[in-house]
Amino acid sequence: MNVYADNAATTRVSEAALEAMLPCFVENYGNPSSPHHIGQKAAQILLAARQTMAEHLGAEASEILFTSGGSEADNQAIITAAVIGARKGKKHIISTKIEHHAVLHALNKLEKEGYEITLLDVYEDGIVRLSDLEAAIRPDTALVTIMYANNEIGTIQPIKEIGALCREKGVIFHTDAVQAAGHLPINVKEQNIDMLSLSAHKFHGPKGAGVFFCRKGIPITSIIEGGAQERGKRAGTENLPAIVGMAAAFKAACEQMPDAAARVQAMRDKLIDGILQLPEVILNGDREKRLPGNVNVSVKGIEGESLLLMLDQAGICASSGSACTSGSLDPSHVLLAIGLTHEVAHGSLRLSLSEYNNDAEIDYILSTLPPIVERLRSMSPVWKKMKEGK
Amino acid sequence: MNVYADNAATTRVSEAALEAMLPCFVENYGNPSSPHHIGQKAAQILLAARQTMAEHLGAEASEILFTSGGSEADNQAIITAAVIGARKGKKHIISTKIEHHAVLHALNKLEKEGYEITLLDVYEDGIVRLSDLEAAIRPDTALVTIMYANNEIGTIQPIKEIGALCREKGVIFHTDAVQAAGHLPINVKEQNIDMLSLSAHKFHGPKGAGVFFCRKGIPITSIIEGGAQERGKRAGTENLPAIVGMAAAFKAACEQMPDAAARVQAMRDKLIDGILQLPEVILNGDREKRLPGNVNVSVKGIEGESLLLMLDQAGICASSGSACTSGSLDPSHVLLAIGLTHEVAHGSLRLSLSEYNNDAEIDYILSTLPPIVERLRSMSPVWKKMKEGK
Amino acid sequence: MMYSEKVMDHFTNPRNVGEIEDASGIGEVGNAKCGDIMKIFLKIEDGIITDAKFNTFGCGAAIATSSMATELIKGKPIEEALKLSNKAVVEALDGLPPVKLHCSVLAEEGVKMALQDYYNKRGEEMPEEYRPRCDGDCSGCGV
Amino acid sequence: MMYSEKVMDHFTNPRNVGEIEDASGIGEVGNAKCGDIMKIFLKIEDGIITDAKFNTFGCGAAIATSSMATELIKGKPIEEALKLSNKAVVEALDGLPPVKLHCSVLAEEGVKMALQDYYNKRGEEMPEEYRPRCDGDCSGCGV
Ligand SMILES: Cc1ncc(COP(=O)(O)O)c(C=O)c1O
Ligand SMILES: Cc1ncc(COP(=O)(O)O)c(C=O)c1O
Repeated sequence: MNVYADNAATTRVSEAALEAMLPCFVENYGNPSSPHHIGQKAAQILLAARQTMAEHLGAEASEILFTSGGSEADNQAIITAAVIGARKGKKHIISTKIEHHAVLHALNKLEKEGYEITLLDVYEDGIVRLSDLEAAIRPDTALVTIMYANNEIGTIQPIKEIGALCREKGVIFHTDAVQAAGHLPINVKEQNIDMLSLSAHKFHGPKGAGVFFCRKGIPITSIIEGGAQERGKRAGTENLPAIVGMAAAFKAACEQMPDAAARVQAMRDKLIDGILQLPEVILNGDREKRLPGNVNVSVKGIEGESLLLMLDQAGICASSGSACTSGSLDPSHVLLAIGLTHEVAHGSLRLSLSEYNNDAEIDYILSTLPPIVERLRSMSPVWKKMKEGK
Repeated sequence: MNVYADNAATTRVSEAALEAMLPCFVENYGNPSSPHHIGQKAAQILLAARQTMAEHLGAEASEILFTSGGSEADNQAIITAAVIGARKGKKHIISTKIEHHAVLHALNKLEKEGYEITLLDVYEDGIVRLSDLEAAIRPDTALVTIMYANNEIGTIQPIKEIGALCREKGVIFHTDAVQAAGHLPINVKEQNIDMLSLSAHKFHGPKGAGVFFCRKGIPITSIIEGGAQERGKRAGTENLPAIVGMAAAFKAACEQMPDAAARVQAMRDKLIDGILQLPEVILNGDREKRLPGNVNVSVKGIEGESLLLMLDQAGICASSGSACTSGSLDPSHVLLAIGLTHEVAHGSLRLSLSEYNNDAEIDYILSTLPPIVERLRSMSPVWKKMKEGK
Repeated sequence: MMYSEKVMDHFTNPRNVGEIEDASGIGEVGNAKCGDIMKIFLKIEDGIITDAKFNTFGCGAAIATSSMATELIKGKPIEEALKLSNKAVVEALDGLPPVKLHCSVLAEEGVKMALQDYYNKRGEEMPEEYRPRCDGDCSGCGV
Repeated sequence: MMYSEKVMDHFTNPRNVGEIEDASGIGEVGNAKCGDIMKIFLKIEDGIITDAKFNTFGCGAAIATSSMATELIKGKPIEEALKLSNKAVVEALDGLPPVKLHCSVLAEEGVKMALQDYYNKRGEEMPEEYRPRCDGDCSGCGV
């Protein structure tokens, strides 16, 4: 049996998205900037996609900027806020310890340029405390950027409350909603969001398209200069097929969300309960405030990559916060941030589900995992020490 | 009859490219960074695409950076060279007056940051003079960026000689080869190119993929920070389908180039000869040193947009350097750079052909154009003044 | 940039193209530098615009607004023609893309120039409030 | 990161997993912090390594290199085991991804640690040039 349980990394493109894309390759292949009928057809399609995205975000079409993906959107949001801040002498930015590298590395770069960065703690449950945020906001705070849902441990932050607090304090609030979009409800107005990033390939849309939502009135800084596409704020011929695929996938995801989320969450809970039957396995991240599809556990005494490889040989695609899968020595900064020791963090396993998974697959994972864990533990000196220590 | 003669704006995706892409949406949809088999299959496909691009550019796979398109590649090349230059106190950049906005606007931004920009003249024929370049290079020149072929008037620059001169002077040489790639031979080694940009959708590849070639040894600056994709120099989940489509299209374009170029060039010449039969029409850009598919003429006494609209109503998709198609008051900077008056520049018409065009289409254009020109001239006060002036 | 059907109709089949030999007033606005020149010819009899024609070098919107503006004033008394606003032209065309609004201003100004010429020829004063403002330099116009 | 077939074979069916009760020498290298710990057990009789076993906590490459390293020295005289290099382990596995080379170093060091333990137990001096260099702090190792 083959089970794809790595939907937080990327997803299969849905039939609906692909169908929407196909005409854009060979029929409506025009450049939306061209004034002739083939170009104008493309411009119409582009506008419709923009409206679809706006509608399902509670935004206006003019507030939607199309990018090549989530990383670009995160970078542009952060640079935009940094430039605005610098003009007012505000060079302090608040974020969290568990952001995606697209945010953290963009912040690192700003730090080198003289910005001061405060990374909030997320405690054992992986959730930011509003009181911490309130305490961290200063008169020179230019931006608060806090992700909606975490890509590794799936924890969901209190976005609406964070947004309200930022608004009260007059600070721009950006949220990296790459993992949330299509999986959790989003309404930028109701949730007090000034800027938001999302990426199509995380909700069964295609790779190569993302959105940078920026509330009107906030002057955007380009990171790609050139033509007048995207109101002059993002140059480059628009990736129409991917944008159209994104809109189709997002629409479907938003419309089916109540049902799909319930179904996925039921699978998730069954999986968590099953895995926690194993001895010395802990769930990472809050059990309730987590993405419907996210399971992240640490299997003590074994190392994540070898666990992944054995699952893979059994046909199960999963992920790990182990250093070994990233090629660096340190395990995931997210797992360390919630207080795991290096040793335990190395043994983490992420199974991320989507509506494309089914119960039979969950059963298969639950029957496949225990013997693998047992086998790896049986050859693990760490496990032996743990057992002797007891 | 419908004739798409706007291939310099964008092209239809080839069957070969589309076929190569399709499996990446629903089958090989993995994230190349994932260690499981679906991810590693994607990683293999990505590597193969990188090797294909490298091979047909005379580069090494490790020198190929995938971007979202030509604009991003241009921006990254220029920023990369600017950062290297700044470290050595070199803040002078040489380019030409006829570069694409992706280059010119990136240079504008640097100018605001204290760099000095020299834009070389291109004379009436639209070609840079080596002696001008030699005279412009200074000890503090950090970069020479000169496009391989122009997007409006199709003129081809002496890239190899420019590269040799830059190498002799120890200056980094970047070429925007967005219009050249797939249409003119490229070999970065033989042509002494340090950095090069290209964009897939200009040679029947898909939108959303481009290449930033950067000779090894030149330290690259990221403009999108985040994950470790593309050796840490371009973050964001790779747009695998588009990259694969680009590689397939580029391979085909390079392999078929001798034949295709001859065929396209024959159509181009027939079109130029035919159009020049009309009174008071001039060819813009050198007749010989021009892209095989580029026709750019100024039809005196009429304005480009209305010409385009009427051609469009007859099914012919073309382009113009008229201000009206861009929404600004000034006509194309390229046409002004080759010495056209505003008035004449406004009446420009670009027909850009590809191997998808055929002789019947050329005949159709040649029979459709004259009555439209006559009609517009008959209602043009400018034309009447011209005729009276004679 | 998408034109309405009305604009496309007036562009494709422009009304009133041509010149009037013995025009009562002729107005020319715009310049070739910025890409639009309109020349409006009016025939005025007993205070009524009995004929209006135009010649235009310019984009689709320039041709369509010329066509619509001449249509709107043909057969009308001078007083009404004086009040022709670019807004009325735009509305009659079911709108124009924002970047093309200057064409409608040009059409309004063209008609006013022609009326100014008519007043001048007759040695009369054109009512102050309706005098054209176009100085021929499009970049100064702001629209 | 792609493993060779050999690596996958030694990962999937690792040779010599286990412990040796009355081992002549035991070596442990790496630490849990950096994600790899190898424990090598050697049985040495008459200067010949008659048995070698390992326990490993670590990635696929760590398990495969442990397996291959023990295979390479089993049945060999001490002198040969002393000369075991990480390069030999990598070659025997048909290569390792660059980011995994440190695993092969760990395997070499693990064997040397076990031999050191053997020399120590016998009150003998281990030849200087073959002494392990691993200090247990992976970040200091540089590979
Ligand atoms: C010469 C040139 N450079 C750069 C670009 C930008 O490429 P893209 O639109 O794919 O970003 C284009 C095309 O628009 C071009 O013609
Ligand atoms: C939370 C989060 N932010 C940003 C990104 C970056 O998105 P992309 O890879 O589409 O650029 C990802 C996914 O990789 C993510 O999970």
